[in-house]
Amino acid sequence: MRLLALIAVILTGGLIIFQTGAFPDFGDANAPANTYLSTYYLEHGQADTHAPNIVTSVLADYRGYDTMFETTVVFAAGLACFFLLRRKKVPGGEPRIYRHMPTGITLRIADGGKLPAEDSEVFRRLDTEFVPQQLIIKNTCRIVIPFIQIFALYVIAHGHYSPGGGFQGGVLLAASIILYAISHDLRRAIRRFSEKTAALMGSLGVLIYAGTGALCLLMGANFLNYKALAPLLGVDAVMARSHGILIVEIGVAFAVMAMIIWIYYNLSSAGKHDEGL
Amino acid sequence: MIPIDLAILTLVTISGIGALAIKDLLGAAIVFSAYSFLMCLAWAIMGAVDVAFTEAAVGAGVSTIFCVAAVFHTTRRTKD
Amino acid sequence: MTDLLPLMAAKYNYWIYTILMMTGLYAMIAKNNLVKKIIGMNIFQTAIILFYVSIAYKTGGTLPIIMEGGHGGGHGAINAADYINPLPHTLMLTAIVVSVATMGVALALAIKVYRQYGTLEEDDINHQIRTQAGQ
Amino acid sequence: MELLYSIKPLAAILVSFFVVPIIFSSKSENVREAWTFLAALLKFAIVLSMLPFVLKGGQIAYSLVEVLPGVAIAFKVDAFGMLFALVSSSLWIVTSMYSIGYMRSLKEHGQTRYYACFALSLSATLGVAFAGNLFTLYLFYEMLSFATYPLVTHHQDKEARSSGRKYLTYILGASIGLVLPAMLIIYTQTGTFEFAPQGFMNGAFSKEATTVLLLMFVFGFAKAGLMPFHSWLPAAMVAPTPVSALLHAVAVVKVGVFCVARVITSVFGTKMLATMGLGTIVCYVASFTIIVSSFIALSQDGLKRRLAFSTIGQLAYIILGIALLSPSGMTGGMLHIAMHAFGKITLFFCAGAIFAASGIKNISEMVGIGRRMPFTMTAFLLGSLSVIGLPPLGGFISKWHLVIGTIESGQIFFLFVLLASSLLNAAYFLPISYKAFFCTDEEAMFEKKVDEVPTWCLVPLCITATCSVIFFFYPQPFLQLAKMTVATIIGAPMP
Amino acid sequence: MTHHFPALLIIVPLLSALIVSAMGWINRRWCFPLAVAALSGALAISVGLLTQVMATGPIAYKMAGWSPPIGITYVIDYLNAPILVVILAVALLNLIAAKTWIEKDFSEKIGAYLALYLLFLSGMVGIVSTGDAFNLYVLLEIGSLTGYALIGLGKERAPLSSLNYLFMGTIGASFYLLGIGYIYIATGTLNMADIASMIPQLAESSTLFLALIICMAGLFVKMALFPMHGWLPNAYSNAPSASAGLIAPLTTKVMIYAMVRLGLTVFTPQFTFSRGMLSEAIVWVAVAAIIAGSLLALMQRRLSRMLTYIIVAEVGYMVGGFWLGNEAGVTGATLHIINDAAMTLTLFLAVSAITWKLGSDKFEDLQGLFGKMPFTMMGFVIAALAVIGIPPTCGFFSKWYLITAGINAGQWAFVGALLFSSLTNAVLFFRIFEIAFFEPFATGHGHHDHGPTFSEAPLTMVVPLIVAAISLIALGLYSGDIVTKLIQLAIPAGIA
Repeated sequence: MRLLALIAVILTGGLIIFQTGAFPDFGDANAPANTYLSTYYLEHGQADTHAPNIVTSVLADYRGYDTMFETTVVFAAGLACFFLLRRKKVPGGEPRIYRHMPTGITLRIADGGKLPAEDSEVFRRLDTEFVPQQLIIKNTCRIVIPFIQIFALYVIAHGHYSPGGGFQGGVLLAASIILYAISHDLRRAIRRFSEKTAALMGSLGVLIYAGTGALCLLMGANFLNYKALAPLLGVDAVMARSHGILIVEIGVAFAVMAMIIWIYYNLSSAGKHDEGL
Repeated sequence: MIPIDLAILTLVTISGIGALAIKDLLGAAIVFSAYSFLMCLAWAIMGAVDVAFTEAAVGAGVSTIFCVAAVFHTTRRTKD
Repeated sequence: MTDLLPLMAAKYNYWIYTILMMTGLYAMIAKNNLVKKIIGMNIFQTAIILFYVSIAYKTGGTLPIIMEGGHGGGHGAINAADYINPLPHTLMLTAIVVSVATMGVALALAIKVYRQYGTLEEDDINHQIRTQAGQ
Repeated sequence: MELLYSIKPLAAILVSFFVVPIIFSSKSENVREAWTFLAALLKFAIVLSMLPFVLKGGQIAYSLVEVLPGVAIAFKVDAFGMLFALVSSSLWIVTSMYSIGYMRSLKEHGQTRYYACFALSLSATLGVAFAGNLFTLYLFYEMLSFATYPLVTHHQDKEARSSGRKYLTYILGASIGLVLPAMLIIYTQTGTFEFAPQGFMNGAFSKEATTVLLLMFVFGFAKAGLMPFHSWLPAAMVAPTPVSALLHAVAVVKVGVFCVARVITSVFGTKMLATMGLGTIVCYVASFTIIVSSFIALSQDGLKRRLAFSTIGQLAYIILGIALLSPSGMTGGMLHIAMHAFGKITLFFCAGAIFAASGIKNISEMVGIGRRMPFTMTAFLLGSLSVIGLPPLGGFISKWHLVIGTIESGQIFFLFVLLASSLLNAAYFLPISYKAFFCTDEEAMFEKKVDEVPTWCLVPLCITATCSVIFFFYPQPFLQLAKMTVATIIGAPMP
Repeated sequence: MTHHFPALLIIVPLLSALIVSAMGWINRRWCFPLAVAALSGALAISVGLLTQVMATGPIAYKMAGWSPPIGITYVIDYLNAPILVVILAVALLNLIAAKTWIEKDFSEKIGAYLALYLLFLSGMVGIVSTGDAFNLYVLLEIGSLTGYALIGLGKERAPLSSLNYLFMGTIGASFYLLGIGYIYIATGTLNMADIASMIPQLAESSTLFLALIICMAGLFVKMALFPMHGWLPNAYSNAPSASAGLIAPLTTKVMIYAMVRLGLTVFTPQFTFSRGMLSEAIVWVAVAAIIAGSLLALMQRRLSRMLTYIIVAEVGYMVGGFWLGNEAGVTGATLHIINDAAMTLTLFLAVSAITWKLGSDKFEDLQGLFGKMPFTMMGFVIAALAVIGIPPTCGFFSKWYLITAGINAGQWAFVGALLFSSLTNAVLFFRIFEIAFFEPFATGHGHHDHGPTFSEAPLTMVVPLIVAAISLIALGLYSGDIVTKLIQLAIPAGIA
């Protein structure tokens, strides 16, 4: 099997490498790919959408429809991970470990034992695998996380002018929460950003995107044609496109953030949502 | 003189094969993270800053975390 | 040798993408461990992204972020050959997102498989399935 | 020729189709059987109402949706189709009557399914009779195969399963494996399926190709039971007797020969076959079947099995008649569809009656049964005389035409085949009646007490026996319909 | 509003998926009615589109108002309008039939399940209606990703099967993406019509030819063409019953649609069929697929597994018919997309009803089923006849065109394979009928009805099944209209 695979792979690879001879050279500005369609975007992109970053304007406007489904892919992946992994009740649950905070005594409560309340301040739940106190990590993260989040917001908002946009910003926002979950523990992250929030926020994010498109439809223009939003936003058509891009980028950020966090919750706890990494 | 992008691409190949060759899944995940990061550098050099940014956040960041999370819940051992 | 070097410089990216793609493909077909397969899958996908990004590159071009001209201006003043082709970049943003989404789902399935069979090795799993069917 | 567009043919087909859900939803047995009767009578009435027009030389056409380019589900009632429709729809009435008596007296299970499938089969049969093109013909042919399967396997035991398997393998295998490819080849070459009095092939194929296609059709319509595609028929004898009667006299085998006849006359065209000399090949196949099946019939002890082999031979008569391609031969062949139907159904009714009354299936156990069941055995005698082809019974008329046909076409060999097989027929039928009536008291296995089957069974078999006699003296409208068909085919003026 | 129908067709399932997903966290009772309403709405829209197309010809819809090739265009033409209706009808019928299953299997996750269901559907609808080659890839991934999830929560080996499906699906989709890259490198555009307009100048381009091969290879993996079919039987037979009835009829068929679309509209028939070697090789692979699928189906002892191998054979039908490259072949392949979707749906609905009642679909458990579940079995019988190819069910007609195409092309192996598979299918299904009809054997003559007692599946399962079964006959009767009024208009000039 392996040999067969190797032979097949080498043959295919050889064919493809051989074919590269017919390609335009790397970096050739006169290749058909670089002269036909892209010229329009580069020459008209800024005038059409008032966004100097042409990638953003193509992403969110010219090919905004693709991006809507790109967001939907993330949303679908989040739903899929939840659907596949999430378990509400674990059959034959493992013992849980609690620390009595005033005394520092740790308790091991076997399956079926009486458990302290979820939000009890006296008893704090610990991960089953012992993790030593991580004072430095915790405090560093506590300091760094707000900056990550501010940077993420900047990335989202500044997507018109510089690399970045809703997707990257959303991932950064998610990363900040994930960092919190890793440096502290999963339960506390979930208490701050619950599963339900993630689910609803993900829906909301895609809904912002698709809803903006549908709103254009209601205004009489084609789907996702932000020009139609001009009367609502009180700006001219080009600025309306620019604002439209921002709105959908925010939607993307919402969806991506929520979904990546949700996927992380499910993957890191194998669907139990009690103990993370 | 070797152009820097060619050098990085060579490194990408090495780390890619390395990620598949290492007989420890956690190690593979980390090498894979390096692969992603090197790839993101290559793209940045080629002028694809948006793609590079995304790859840095997603490939080197989130993907690795997912991988580590999955390995954490399964096993590190592997036969190949 | 004189011919080879320019050819290498001109096509190096395409060769590397092919090698990476085939490495990933080989891993997906021949590797025994599911997580390794998933990593291979990701390498396979990033190789294709590399291919697209290579298409977009223009020697001497700069980032596709228009610097001159302001609102409504710059029409006709922009020389498209100066900027790297933005379209493949856009497409590849989508592809990256797809790859991470696929990876998430794949890992979720791998965890489920591990939960069921207690191993990630494909031959062990097949062995278990066969013995179950044999009983 | 007059052409009338009317929904009547479709209505005649659908009457029994629509009665199926009613049968399924009927609460009581009486209601169910009343509906069956109603449908049968209605169907017969619709067919009859079309008869005068057809007899005047008209045709009734109706076409449904177009399913393939140039091919619609179309119906056309011509003289030949009318002949067959008359036979099958009239016999459905008597068969229903007989079924009631038979099934009730044997307390069979699954009677609802039985009546429903029966009705469906009749729909398919009329569909075949009224088909306006080869596609429609094939459609209803296949529908009939499936509708009769639950009937053949009615008992749902192991024997029924293996017989059913055989039945479907032969019928379906032949139709998918032979008829369908033949149709496809014809369609790709001619682009049409529309029946025409002189065929629609018009020399699109070479002689070799035509031969192969012809044989594909002749054997592919395995319901016609030509050897070697015959062995499903004896196997299908596991079915309840009314089903066998239906299979042999009304629907299945007659549909088979009808299809073969249709294909020979309206697809290939008799003139083309005659010029290519292909009729003779079919004649030889049929002759072989006639002789061999008669010999096998001689050796059978099971009454139904003997009748089955007799049927195989008689079907080959019909095909022989058509394939002689001479006017009288074709008339005889077509007429034999009707005459054999009435004769053979009588025989099967009798066999069923004997089984229902005494539980006997084998001929060797029937010595002296005429004393106990005089009416049944008299009918049996009449039926067998008709099948043998002796006057004064209907079978004589058709055989007479067949014999004339062989002389007309100058193929004397087949004359001898016919005569020899008639002798064989007599040899395997007459001893039964003889033993039933004329035996010494010591030999007799039954007392002289008359103990007939229930009236529901007895009346139908008396009716059909009487019909066989009547048709000798008054073979209309069948004879006229057959003559009209032949006239259209050979292009002669109407009689 | 009617001229926005192409966009609404996608937006309605997409938006309702979001709302259903949110409803799963707020009030679960609303999820199911919402999903049904959304699908009914989308179905109505697709019917509206079909009539619009039939009245006025193809419709192009510019997403975001940018005209092609700058923006993404949706094109509804004679080819995809009927397929859209079929897809949505299949999804709606299956959703109604799956109600009891969903409530039983996924009561806690009903919101997520239905959202995935609707997303899957919007992916499928999108693939069929898009006029942009790259957009097709994104939608392909939506369809696949949700498909993995829908399968993954099934019985027994479902997670492993789903993971294998994911690997193969990703290989297929990635190859497709690569092929699009090759097209892009040669033409510089992604719009399907725009690519087609450039093909004549690039007829000799080897890059483009490789693009064709790579794209097709990717799609072949995704449609499970033999010998890349390994993932399909496991994935489909282990899928939850509620998902199997959705994914089995749609996924492979939509991929075949994509193949037809690429071959006809993107690469144009002149280019696609220009290399005789390629076409012939693919037809031979298809022949192998048909024979292998039929033989493997014979070896199965479980109803659903048997059906999955029949799907493998059916894929061979369509691929072979299309690559014969003549008019009858393309017509047959396209018609079979519609017919096979309906047939597979009916079969899987029947299996789902049987599994619901019996808890298993192994052959030996099917005894006496005709008595127990007459209506389910009636639907099953009609679908079986359609698969065998008995008129007037729809399966006959598409097979008719395919065989005609084989005869016209002189490709007798293909004709033989089709007939062989028809006969094998007959054997396959009659084996089941016999078990369900005869066993347990009756003890002899002269007994009253004492067969298995009537115990039919719930009405929500049986009614969609019967509707689907009747549609098989209706499709058959109207196949002449479908072909002359839609499919033949969709076939571009230049096909022999």
